[in-house]
Amino acid sequence: MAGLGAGMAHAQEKPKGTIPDKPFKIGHMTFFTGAGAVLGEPMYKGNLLAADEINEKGGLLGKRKIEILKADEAAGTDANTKEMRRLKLSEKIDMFMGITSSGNTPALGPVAEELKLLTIFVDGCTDFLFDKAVPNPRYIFRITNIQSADGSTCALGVAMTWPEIKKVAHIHPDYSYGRNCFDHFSIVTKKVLPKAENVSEAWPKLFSTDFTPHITKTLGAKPDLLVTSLWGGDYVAFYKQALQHGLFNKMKVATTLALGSAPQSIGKDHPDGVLSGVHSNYHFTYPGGNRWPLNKTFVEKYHAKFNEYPNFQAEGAYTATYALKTAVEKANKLMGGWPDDDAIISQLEGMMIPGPGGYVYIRPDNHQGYKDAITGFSKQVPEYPFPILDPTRIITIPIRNITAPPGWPKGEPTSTYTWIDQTWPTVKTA
Amino acid sequence: MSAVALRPAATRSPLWIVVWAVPIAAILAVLPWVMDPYRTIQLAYGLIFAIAGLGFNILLGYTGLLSFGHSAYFGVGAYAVAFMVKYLHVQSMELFLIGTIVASLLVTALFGYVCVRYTRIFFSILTLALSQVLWSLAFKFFWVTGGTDGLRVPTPKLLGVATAESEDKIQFLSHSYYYYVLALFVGCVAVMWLIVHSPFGKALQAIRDNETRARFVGIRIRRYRFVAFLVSGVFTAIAGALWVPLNGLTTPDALVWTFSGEIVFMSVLGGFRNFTGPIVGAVVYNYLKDFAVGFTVYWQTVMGVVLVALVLALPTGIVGTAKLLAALARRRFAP
Amino acid sequence: MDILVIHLFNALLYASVLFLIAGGLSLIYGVMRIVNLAHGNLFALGAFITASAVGQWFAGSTSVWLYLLLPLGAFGAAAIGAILEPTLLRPFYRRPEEYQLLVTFGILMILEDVMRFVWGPYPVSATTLFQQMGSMTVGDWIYPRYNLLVIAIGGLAAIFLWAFIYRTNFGILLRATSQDMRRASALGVNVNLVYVQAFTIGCFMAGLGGAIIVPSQSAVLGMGVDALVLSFIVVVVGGLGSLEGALVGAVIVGLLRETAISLFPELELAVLYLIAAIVLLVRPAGLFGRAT
Amino acid sequence: MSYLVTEKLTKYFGDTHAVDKVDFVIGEGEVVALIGSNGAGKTSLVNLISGLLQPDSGRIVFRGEEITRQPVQDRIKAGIARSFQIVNLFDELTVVDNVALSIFAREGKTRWFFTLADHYGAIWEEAHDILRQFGLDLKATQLAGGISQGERKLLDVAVAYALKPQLLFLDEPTSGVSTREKAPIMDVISSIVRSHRITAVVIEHDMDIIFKYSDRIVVMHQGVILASGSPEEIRSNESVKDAVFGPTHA
Repeated sequence: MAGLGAGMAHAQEKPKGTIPDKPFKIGHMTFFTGAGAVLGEPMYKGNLLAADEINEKGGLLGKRKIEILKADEAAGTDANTKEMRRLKLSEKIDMFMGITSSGNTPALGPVAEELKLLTIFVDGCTDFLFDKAVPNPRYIFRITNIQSADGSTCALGVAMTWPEIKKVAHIHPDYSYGRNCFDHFSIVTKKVLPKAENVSEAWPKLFSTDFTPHITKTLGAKPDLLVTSLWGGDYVAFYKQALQHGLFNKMKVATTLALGSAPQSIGKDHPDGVLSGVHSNYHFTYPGGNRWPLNKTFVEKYHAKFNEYPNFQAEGAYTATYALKTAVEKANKLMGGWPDDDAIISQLEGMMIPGPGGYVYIRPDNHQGYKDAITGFSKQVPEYPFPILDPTRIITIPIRNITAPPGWPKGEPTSTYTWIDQTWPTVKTA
Repeated sequence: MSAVALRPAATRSPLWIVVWAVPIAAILAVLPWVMDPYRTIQLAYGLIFAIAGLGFNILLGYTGLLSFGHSAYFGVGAYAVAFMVKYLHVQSMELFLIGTIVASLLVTALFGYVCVRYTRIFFSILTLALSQVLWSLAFKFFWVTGGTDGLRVPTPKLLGVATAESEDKIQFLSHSYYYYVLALFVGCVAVMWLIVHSPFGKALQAIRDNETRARFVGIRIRRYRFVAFLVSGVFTAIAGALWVPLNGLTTPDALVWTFSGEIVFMSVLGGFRNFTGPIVGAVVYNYLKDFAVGFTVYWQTVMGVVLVALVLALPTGIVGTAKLLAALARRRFAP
Repeated sequence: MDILVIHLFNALLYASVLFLIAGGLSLIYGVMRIVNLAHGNLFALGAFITASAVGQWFAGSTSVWLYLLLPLGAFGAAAIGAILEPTLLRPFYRRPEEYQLLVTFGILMILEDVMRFVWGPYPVSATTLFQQMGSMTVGDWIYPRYNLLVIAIGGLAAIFLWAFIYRTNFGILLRATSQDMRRASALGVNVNLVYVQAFTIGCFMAGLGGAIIVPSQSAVLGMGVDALVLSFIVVVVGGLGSLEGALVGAVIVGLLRETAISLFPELELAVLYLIAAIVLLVRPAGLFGRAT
Repeated sequence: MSYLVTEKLTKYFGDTHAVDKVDFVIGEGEVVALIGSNGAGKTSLVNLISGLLQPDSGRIVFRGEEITRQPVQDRIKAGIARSFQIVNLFDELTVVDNVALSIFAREGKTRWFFTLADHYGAIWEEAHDILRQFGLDLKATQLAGGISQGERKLLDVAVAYALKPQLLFLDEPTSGVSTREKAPIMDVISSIVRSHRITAVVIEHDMDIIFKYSDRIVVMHQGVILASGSPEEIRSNESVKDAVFGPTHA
């Protein structure tokens, strides 16, 4: 009984009541084409792996096999809205999962509510979704940490390791994720490193490939630290160019999503000691070894099936699929027969489920998944042809320390931002 | 522009229009009760893009100017509605439309004044560059436009009637909102029909066929192109305004130049040398793209192949080819 | 002060790649009066082909011969161009311009998926070429030597092309066809042959742009569409249909982008489009173009 | 009082002096033939007067009013119209549409947005009447692009004529047409011009047509007016023969 099922003791009990053996159809939308595919494709693979594991044991409640319908998020917000409606109204899917871009969840969230379509967003992590677009969600959930966690985790990581930082330079992709990281890094730094000041900013276009001007500008400002939320192909191009400009020898570097998007696309030439964020969610090497068997088996099975290592999207989709399975089983235990959406939703709300990356708690009020934010330092190791998080210096931050509590009023730019601004004390330094 | 020879346009007696237009309008009116909600909403998208296609085609089909930047005016419509919701807390659809018309008049006047001095490839590239300027502004000033998060547009009030909270949005979209769109669609078709068959419309076609001669019968080329540009921009913006409630969110996606490419694709698919071409093209395009996106991850290849095959084999588009076939049939079976 | 030298190198680096893409687009328009919307994809294909040659097939090897693989992408793009032109573009030469734009828009969509299908979603890089040349010091800054190689190739390509167009008899054929296609064919010029050769050279240039820049960056899906819009801006600024225009346009855009990034970071996204719009208002044909 | 006067009208294209300080006078009701070898500046002169080209220097006065820098629309309102050597027609509009457009433009009705063009009965009647005069009424609903070269030449003149001009410039109305058809075309044009007392300037190469239809002949050579006079005077003028037919003429 490998896989997540081992963790759930009561899974083997016989389901109560009659279960239709109609396949359980999941509509999975993520970037399959375009530059976002580097982040999007693994999400589908995580969902597929979990579905296959569940189907090997007969499917949900041992009867309903999971069937996944793919849809390409790169078709644009307009086409995605129509596609979600098509999946629900004409393909009659039972559940919707996916979404990578933070531009799409605010669009699809309300549509899912209109369609009364049970949805677990894996990413599209903008705070805007539950802050403004769908303030009191009924049918939609989101499993990975919200965007604001990235900026805050990175800032706290910097404060813990390099408290003497004075001059900070920034390079962020010019779209909502980049802005969010910049805002939250700045507000947390204002509180924990009051003497640090921003000396240089650069806002390259998302998915650009030439960063030499941004590197030259950063070097010119002679900062102590560079903070960047570049990810995927952007980060790969950036660090290779930065190496040739000797940037890493002249300043510390802190990132929010360097190793998170495609672990195997970072080369052996990547320097050690870079604060490498994983979207404050998951890196496949942590929790390592058999300290957390779920992760060990997940990584082995994922690597066996897809010949690559899972990123945070893969872990998110995998965990989301098992969250569904757990909710269905719990609801069935209570009421028997196949649970309707409301029953599944009531089970998902407040659920505490162990995923490969650790416990995920789904807050009942805003349906947002919370798990401890992690970050760490890049380290080249013989076992892998690419850098991993240095197992000896992993930083984990309890999520409740860096997220606005339930009931905190909606704020600009995010409620977490105003919460930090108003409630966090400013650290007195000598 | 005149390499595509055309049958002489039959003189449009009003009776001839009634014979065609009324039954189609009747069918469109009945559909929501016959089709399932999803198909009806899909058709609503088609009708909205038909309005945009009509707007686009008064420039290409009738004035001979290919704009590769019509996403700008579509986006102006969408963002006008979004800003009215955000800053003026407007709810009524009628106010949205009025605001859109005013906003689009301003933008098209500014862009039009600049663009109509050029023709052919310079016109296309300039319109593309200007639409990208709007896209980058919508992208950059995120504290105003919401950047990639976009701006929310809740369900509007139609004719002052607020939709009851309980009423299911899908029912709303596939019935009352569909009829609202249908009414505007019929209105826009009628208005555009009038414009295109007015002396002004004839003058535009003269400019399309031979700019020098049009000048030498006393037509002020630049002024007429400017007015055609205004009409085109306003129609496309109206489509943008009607499009937003269907999505519920305005994002910079609607401003990217590849979106303009889709508007061009629709008109060519239908046949831009015919009045009804862009209408048929828009509806067919909608179903085609929805099918492609639903069918495979490589939806871009499906669309690309259809476009290349279309331009190679059926340059006059669906309507154009239908007319040629009808003419051939009539000639073969004529006594 | 020496930081300005670095900024200048960066501008020239960007300009030399832009020149190759925009020059190819301009050459094709100059001779054949068509604007190829799929031109950016040939740039991307050049990048992917060279990256997979250096980064994947010969991964791990660090021999100097690898540099010979550099132009592989250019030949690949040229081959694809030589196939595309006679099959999909030739039927449109006597047709109105709208149809040429549309068929190339269709080709753009197809090529985007082809690259996704062949190379998959992950970036392909060929950094061995970039790293092997190491860096040099300029004042107290470090600058990669490879970038200077790219600038040199860009400059050489400009000189070679200029000589090729204005000093060889094939160049005369090219210019004759570009001035008046009908008269040239009346004088016995095999216009179809000149067209396919001009188109292939244009694609070779775009492919070369992709090939020489991929070692310092990486081949990413969607880079083609960005390159197309950038080459439009260069061609708008410099003037459609002339190589001098493409060269000057590329240098101007390179310098402006560099300045915008260092002085007005917020404007980076919008500044290029604004410049293109302004130039088009003042001089529709661009600085060197011929307003046909 | 002279109908149209040009004073020192000049237009240079680089070092070729297309029109070189030309003084050109036309009386009311005259039919003048403008002849000269290719490149003599005939078409350039007409282009300057009709507004297609801007002169480098000199003045153009039409019925006492200076029109040197006036835009084309105002010259048309003043009563100047022209046809084109290479036919310029609205190829994808019908023959009757082509003529009707001139009438709509003349009446200032092309501005109307919300009325159907078909509702202007009077204009369509006038258009059909003009087509009858030019013998084109049978082809009324044909596309202008679909009729013969001879018919297109006639239609080109008809479109200019429909503007009800006082002064009509005809740029080689019979060029590109078989010699058999030249006379019938000129008969039609000449009868209409004469019957409505329209002043006309005809650029022509064919000597029989020139001598048969024009009141006066003006000969141009390398941008200057070489001679002007009645057909008989010009026929006997030696220098004209050298210039027009070349010195070795037997």
